[in-house]
Amino acid sequence: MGELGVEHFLSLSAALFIIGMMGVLIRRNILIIFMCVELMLTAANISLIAFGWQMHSLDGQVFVLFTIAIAAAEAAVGLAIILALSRRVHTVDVAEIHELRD
Amino acid sequence: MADYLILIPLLPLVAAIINLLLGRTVTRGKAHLVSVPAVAGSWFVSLLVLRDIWNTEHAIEQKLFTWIPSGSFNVPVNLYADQLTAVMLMVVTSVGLLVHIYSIGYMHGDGAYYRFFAYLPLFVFSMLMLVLADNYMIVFFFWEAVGLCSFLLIGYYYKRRSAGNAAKKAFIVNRVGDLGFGLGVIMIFWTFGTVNFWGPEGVFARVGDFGQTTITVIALLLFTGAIGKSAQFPLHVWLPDAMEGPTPVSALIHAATMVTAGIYLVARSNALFQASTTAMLVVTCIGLFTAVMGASIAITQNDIKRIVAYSTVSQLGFMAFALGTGAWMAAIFHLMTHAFFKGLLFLGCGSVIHGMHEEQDIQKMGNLRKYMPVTFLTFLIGSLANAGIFPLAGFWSKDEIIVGAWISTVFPNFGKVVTVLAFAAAFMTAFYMFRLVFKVFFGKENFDTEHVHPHESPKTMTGPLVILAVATILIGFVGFPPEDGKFHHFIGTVFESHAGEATHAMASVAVHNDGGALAVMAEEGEHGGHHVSLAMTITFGVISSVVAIGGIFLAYLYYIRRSLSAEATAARFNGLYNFLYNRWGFDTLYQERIVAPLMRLAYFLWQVIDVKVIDGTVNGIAKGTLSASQTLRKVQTGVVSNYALAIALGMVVIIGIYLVGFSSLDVPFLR
Amino acid sequence: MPWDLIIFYMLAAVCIAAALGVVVATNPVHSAIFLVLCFFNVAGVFVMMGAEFLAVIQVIVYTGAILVLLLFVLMLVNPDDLPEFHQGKPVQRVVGGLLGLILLLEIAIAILNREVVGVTGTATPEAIAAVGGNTQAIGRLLFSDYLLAFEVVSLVLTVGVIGAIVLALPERLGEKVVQRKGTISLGHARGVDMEALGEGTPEGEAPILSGRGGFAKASGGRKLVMTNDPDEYTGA
Amino acid sequence: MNLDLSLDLISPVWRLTTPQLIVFFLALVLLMLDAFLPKAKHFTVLTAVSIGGYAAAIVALYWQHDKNESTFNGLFRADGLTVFLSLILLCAAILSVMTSASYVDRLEGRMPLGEFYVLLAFSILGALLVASAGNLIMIFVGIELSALATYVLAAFAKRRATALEGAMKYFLLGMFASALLVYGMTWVYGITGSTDLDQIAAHLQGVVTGSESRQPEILFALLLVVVGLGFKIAAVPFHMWTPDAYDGAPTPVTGFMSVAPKAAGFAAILRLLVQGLGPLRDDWYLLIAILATLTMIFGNLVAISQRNVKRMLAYSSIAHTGYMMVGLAAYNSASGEGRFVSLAGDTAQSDPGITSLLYYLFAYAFVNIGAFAVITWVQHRGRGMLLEDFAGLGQTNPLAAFAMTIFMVSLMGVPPLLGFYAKYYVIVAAINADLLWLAVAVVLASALSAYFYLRVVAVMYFSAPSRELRATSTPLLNAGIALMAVANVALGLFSNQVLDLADFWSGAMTVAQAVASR
Repeated sequence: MGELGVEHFLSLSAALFIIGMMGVLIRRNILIIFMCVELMLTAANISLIAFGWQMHSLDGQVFVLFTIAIAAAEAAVGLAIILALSRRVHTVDVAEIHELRD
Repeated sequence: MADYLILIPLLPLVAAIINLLLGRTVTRGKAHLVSVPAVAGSWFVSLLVLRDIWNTEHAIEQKLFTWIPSGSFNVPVNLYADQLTAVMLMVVTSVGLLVHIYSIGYMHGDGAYYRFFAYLPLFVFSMLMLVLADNYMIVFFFWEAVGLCSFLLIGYYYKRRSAGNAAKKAFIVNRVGDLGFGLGVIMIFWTFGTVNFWGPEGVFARVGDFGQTTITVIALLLFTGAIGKSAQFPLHVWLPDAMEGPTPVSALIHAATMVTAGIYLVARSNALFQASTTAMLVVTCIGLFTAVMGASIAITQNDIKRIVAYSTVSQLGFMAFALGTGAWMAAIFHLMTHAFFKGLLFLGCGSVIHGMHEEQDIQKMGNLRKYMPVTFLTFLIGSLANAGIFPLAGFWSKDEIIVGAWISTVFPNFGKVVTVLAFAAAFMTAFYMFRLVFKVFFGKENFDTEHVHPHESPKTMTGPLVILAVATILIGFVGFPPEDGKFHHFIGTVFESHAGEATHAMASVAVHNDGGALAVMAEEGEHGGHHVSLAMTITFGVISSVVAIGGIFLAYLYYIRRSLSAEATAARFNGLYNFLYNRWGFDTLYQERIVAPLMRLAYFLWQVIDVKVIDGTVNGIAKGTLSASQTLRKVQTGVVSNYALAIALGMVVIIGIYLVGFSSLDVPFLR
Repeated sequence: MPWDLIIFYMLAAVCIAAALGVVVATNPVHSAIFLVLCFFNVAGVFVMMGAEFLAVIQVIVYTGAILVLLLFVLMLVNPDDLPEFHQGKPVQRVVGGLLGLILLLEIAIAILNREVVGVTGTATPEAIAAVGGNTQAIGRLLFSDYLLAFEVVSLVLTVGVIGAIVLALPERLGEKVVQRKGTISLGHARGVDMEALGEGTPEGEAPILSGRGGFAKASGGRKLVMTNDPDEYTGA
Repeated sequence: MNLDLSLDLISPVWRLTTPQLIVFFLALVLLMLDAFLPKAKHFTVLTAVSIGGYAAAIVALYWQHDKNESTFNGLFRADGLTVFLSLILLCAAILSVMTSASYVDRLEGRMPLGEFYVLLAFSILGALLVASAGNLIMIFVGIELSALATYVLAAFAKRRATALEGAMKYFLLGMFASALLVYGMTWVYGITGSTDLDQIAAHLQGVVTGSESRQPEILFALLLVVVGLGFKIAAVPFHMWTPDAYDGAPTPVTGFMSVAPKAAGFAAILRLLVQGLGPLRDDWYLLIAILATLTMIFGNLVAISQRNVKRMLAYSSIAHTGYMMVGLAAYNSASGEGRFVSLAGDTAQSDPGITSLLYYLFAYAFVNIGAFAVITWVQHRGRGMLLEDFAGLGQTNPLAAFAMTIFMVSLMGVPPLLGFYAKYYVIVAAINADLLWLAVAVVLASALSAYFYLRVVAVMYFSAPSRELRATSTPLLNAGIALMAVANVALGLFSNQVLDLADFWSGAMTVAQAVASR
């Protein structure tokens, strides 16, 4: 690992991805789960740019642009859902929101 | 050109659907306003078809779509109308239309009026599809469909126990025949690799490519279906019982159309039958036996509809042995004339029953000509036609059948025997028909004149009677002069072309079999059937007239002049009488020898095998399934983290398995 | 050790630490701040790979827009509604952690054994410089090759706006004031605890859903608010 | 794609995108109408415009039907798959409008109809774009457009906590799965260097030929994609959002959700897994087959113990995903015998597996939306959606009960209804592909399903009605139900015609592969 290579970036990406995934699995606050998903998306973005960097291709960067834009749109909708839900059930704890089950 | 062909079956289908769906709410008592125009339209289009075929002498085709396409087995749903089909179309739609009109009056005020007017066009639809189909699979499908409609209509008065039983009997007995037919279709597919009738790859064109045994088996299996549907011995028992249905149904289904499906099937498959003498022999024997047996039973019965029903069985026997002796055209001719006069007779019966307030026993009638003159006159015409009196429809066709048997080249000597027995049956036919007429319309009133006031039926009922009577008088002349009429020229091409195709096949067979008869027949086939001298025609015409008049005269002696006593004769030949009265004991035989043991077996299976073994297993499985279901639903905890966990777990496990199992990885601690 | 490597390790270390902070922080506001920190570092990593434009976007969109939005929602949600962290469910945490580790192993295998590399493109640093830099190059791609996708993303954002308005817009004013009462069977999933319409329980008996507390375990100790009044489900 | 140093803007062939453009303008028109039209006219005008728009798009499909071209630099493909999936989606859209109009307008506290139609149109548009995508980025963007609109639709009854709860679960897990999908696509990009599906296929073909085992990074990319897409189509074990989201959403939306996003998911699978990663077929078919079996059995098994008909149908829709995946697993097997279709000059052999999957999707749209429509119908009349609420429907409302019977029996797969043919073709495809055990699994799972489908029928006909239904006028809904019931019978008979259409795609794909290998 003498030189800065694509593996470095991929490893960073993998680390962030897994931390994000673990956050989704462990945390109970919807908002934090949401943040963790954003973390996972960012991790994917790092990978995309890293691959593009290695292959001298800009497609990855364009892809990232779209990912970010879509993440923004999803944030708007998702937060609206969370807001409306928290008004109704007065909690953002996923462990308490299980009216629909079985 | 022929895109209107679809209209023929479509119109009744639409009517049936409308009445089925909206009957209870919208059409109700006005259901006939939907069905009658639909069938009339269908009749009109059939007329157009007939005209076109008549003019062009070419079959009409309409491709619809392919049903279940998969691999080599695909069933095209195409409509195909040649001369034979055109005749069948006319018969079905004409009689169907008249029966529809008749039913307006007959079924008036019935609680489920709309249901009747839904089933009836549904039946017409199925029957039309049956005759229009161009392959065995579709024929089989609608064969079952007409059976189902018949079942529904026989059991129409489903609250009456006997109606339910009769429907069940018809259904079960027909299953036996259908089983044979179904096997036949499967065997055709095996042998020919197709179920289509026409074309160079079709069944009929390639009959000669296969051995005679195979063809014989196929033909016999097909004929099994015909035995069931056309009420031939030994599966005839359902037809008289089917009279439990409303009378218009009896006229339409159990006299004019559905029961002739078997005859139609054999005629349609004439290429197959012509290639097998054995099959022809079987058809002849069974037809002949049925004709004699049906006529003899009819002599002793007292239920008006039952008599006509056994007459139908007998006449179907006539058609069958005509087919068997190679008199194809005569059979179809008789099919057509019979449809009209037997339809007329049944509708007449219905009129009588209607006028007599649901009385069906002829012992309790008499002198009805005074009360219902129209019914009497038309019924008389029908009876004369059935008896075969010149110049009514029945005369021409029956005469032709008998001549056909006499000159039959299929079995030269046996043909003579057939002719003699056919005369016997014709004699009995005349006798029982006029026994019926004399007992019902002549003599003195045998009913309680105080309470029963017979009346003429409404116009919607007598109208069809009159039309049918006129048709009965006139229809025979399409076959005039005998053997060489317009009808024969028209329909002859159907059998001619196949005869031609079959000829080569048979010629080769004939060499091996040293079968002179076959060769002769094949030669005949090239010229389109029999050639009969005028003298022979006249001779047979005279003989059969004498026979018929003799039968009528005997009936006259018994029931009008009473110079002979029916009771005395019955007492004298007690055994024979009882034998006939009990319908040759078939019903009892079947009940005791087949139904009862089957019931015992079924009871055993039900009590021991089913309840103890199968139910136990099934219940066990069901219980296991339910508890598995109850357990598994708990997986759905409702907590979103758990769901994410499931996804992640699934992902990790799948990736793990793949990396370990399928990758080119050479990491020591993983391998 | 070359400088770029040292810078990378620094950025990566902060990044991972901040990400862990997001996951373990008790207070969600702290989590959000950790996330901002993480994203800033990611932007730095982007710069290292020559994606200057995206680095800027990362900062503006993520930290500028999304996280502000997130913090707004955090503020709007009643602090009492936030669950405390480290409260039960240890199994979930163990399993989650374990899965993470296994996945890490799997990704590591994929990264370290990586042999198949895609075809090399023409976007060498020199080519990009010739166009006028990273931003120029991406712009050109975006408005030529990826025009359709670009247009569609604008629709995605439109849907986001519409959806947010539809969902987050408060309903009629009365709803906030009037204490909600009555539950409803129509449209309700289980329909067990709900009385039928029209012949329902007298109003006094209907459980008054006020704020929180009281209502059994089905809602996790909280009250489930279904509707203002029964009629709003039936359009009466 | 290579970086073009000169700035030359592309000149796309707009005429190829006509149906998609129509839906796009439909959404905009609806948005405008919603804002400027007087409230009283909303129901009639918006509904009419929606149905008209989708119908126009279906008509416009006709001019696309024999094309096999791409435009927008390969981002947009107009081929057999585009046409067939667009047909399914647009039919589903029309049926959804018919079934949901009165529900949205009247029940659950009068939801805003205009926004509902707009979101529906955007969801359909997203799915249409996935169906016509020729690029990873388009697949992702299209899926997200469709999903985003569907999240909002699922939460549309925002006065009801359960609706929001279901939507929240759908949203969170959807994003989670999207992250997995993007990560997978990242790796696909990493190992091929392109986001264009044909180039991906070509590159993979080169890598795959001649090697028995796979590099781990290829497997990794493949499996992440499968997981991400498996979520979208609700395959076990990625299905768990389905029952809750379906249960919570307003009933007509559930009907829509069970068809359109699922079709979009399968479109993405067909584009990405079959077209792009097709060379890896030997790696993924077994996985798909096993997941299909799990999905069928799990869905049907759990559906048995449901008393809520809506939730039962949610589980049943999981099971149907399994049946569809059987068709996918049968893709491109050596022994399969397809039919030859001619397409834009090229004669190609269609793939029975893919054809059966497409046919199933088509059939499923008409059956499932119909089943949910009957539940909607019952809800309009003041009842819930428990089994008991259907009691005695056969006596009180024979037509509705009859329609429901048709849908249940069709879902069960009884001839001669549409559902039977769908299952039949899938089974035939599986047998052709030497996956006999899978065919047996389909049959067993179907047998299992008879229990709960027939229970609905039994309850409708053999239980006494517990309560009078309220009289409500829902002509549009009634027409929709009637339409679907008739279609169930009629389209079954004309299955061959539909199958021919479906064959176009399979044919188109083999053409594409031939081009790629040239």
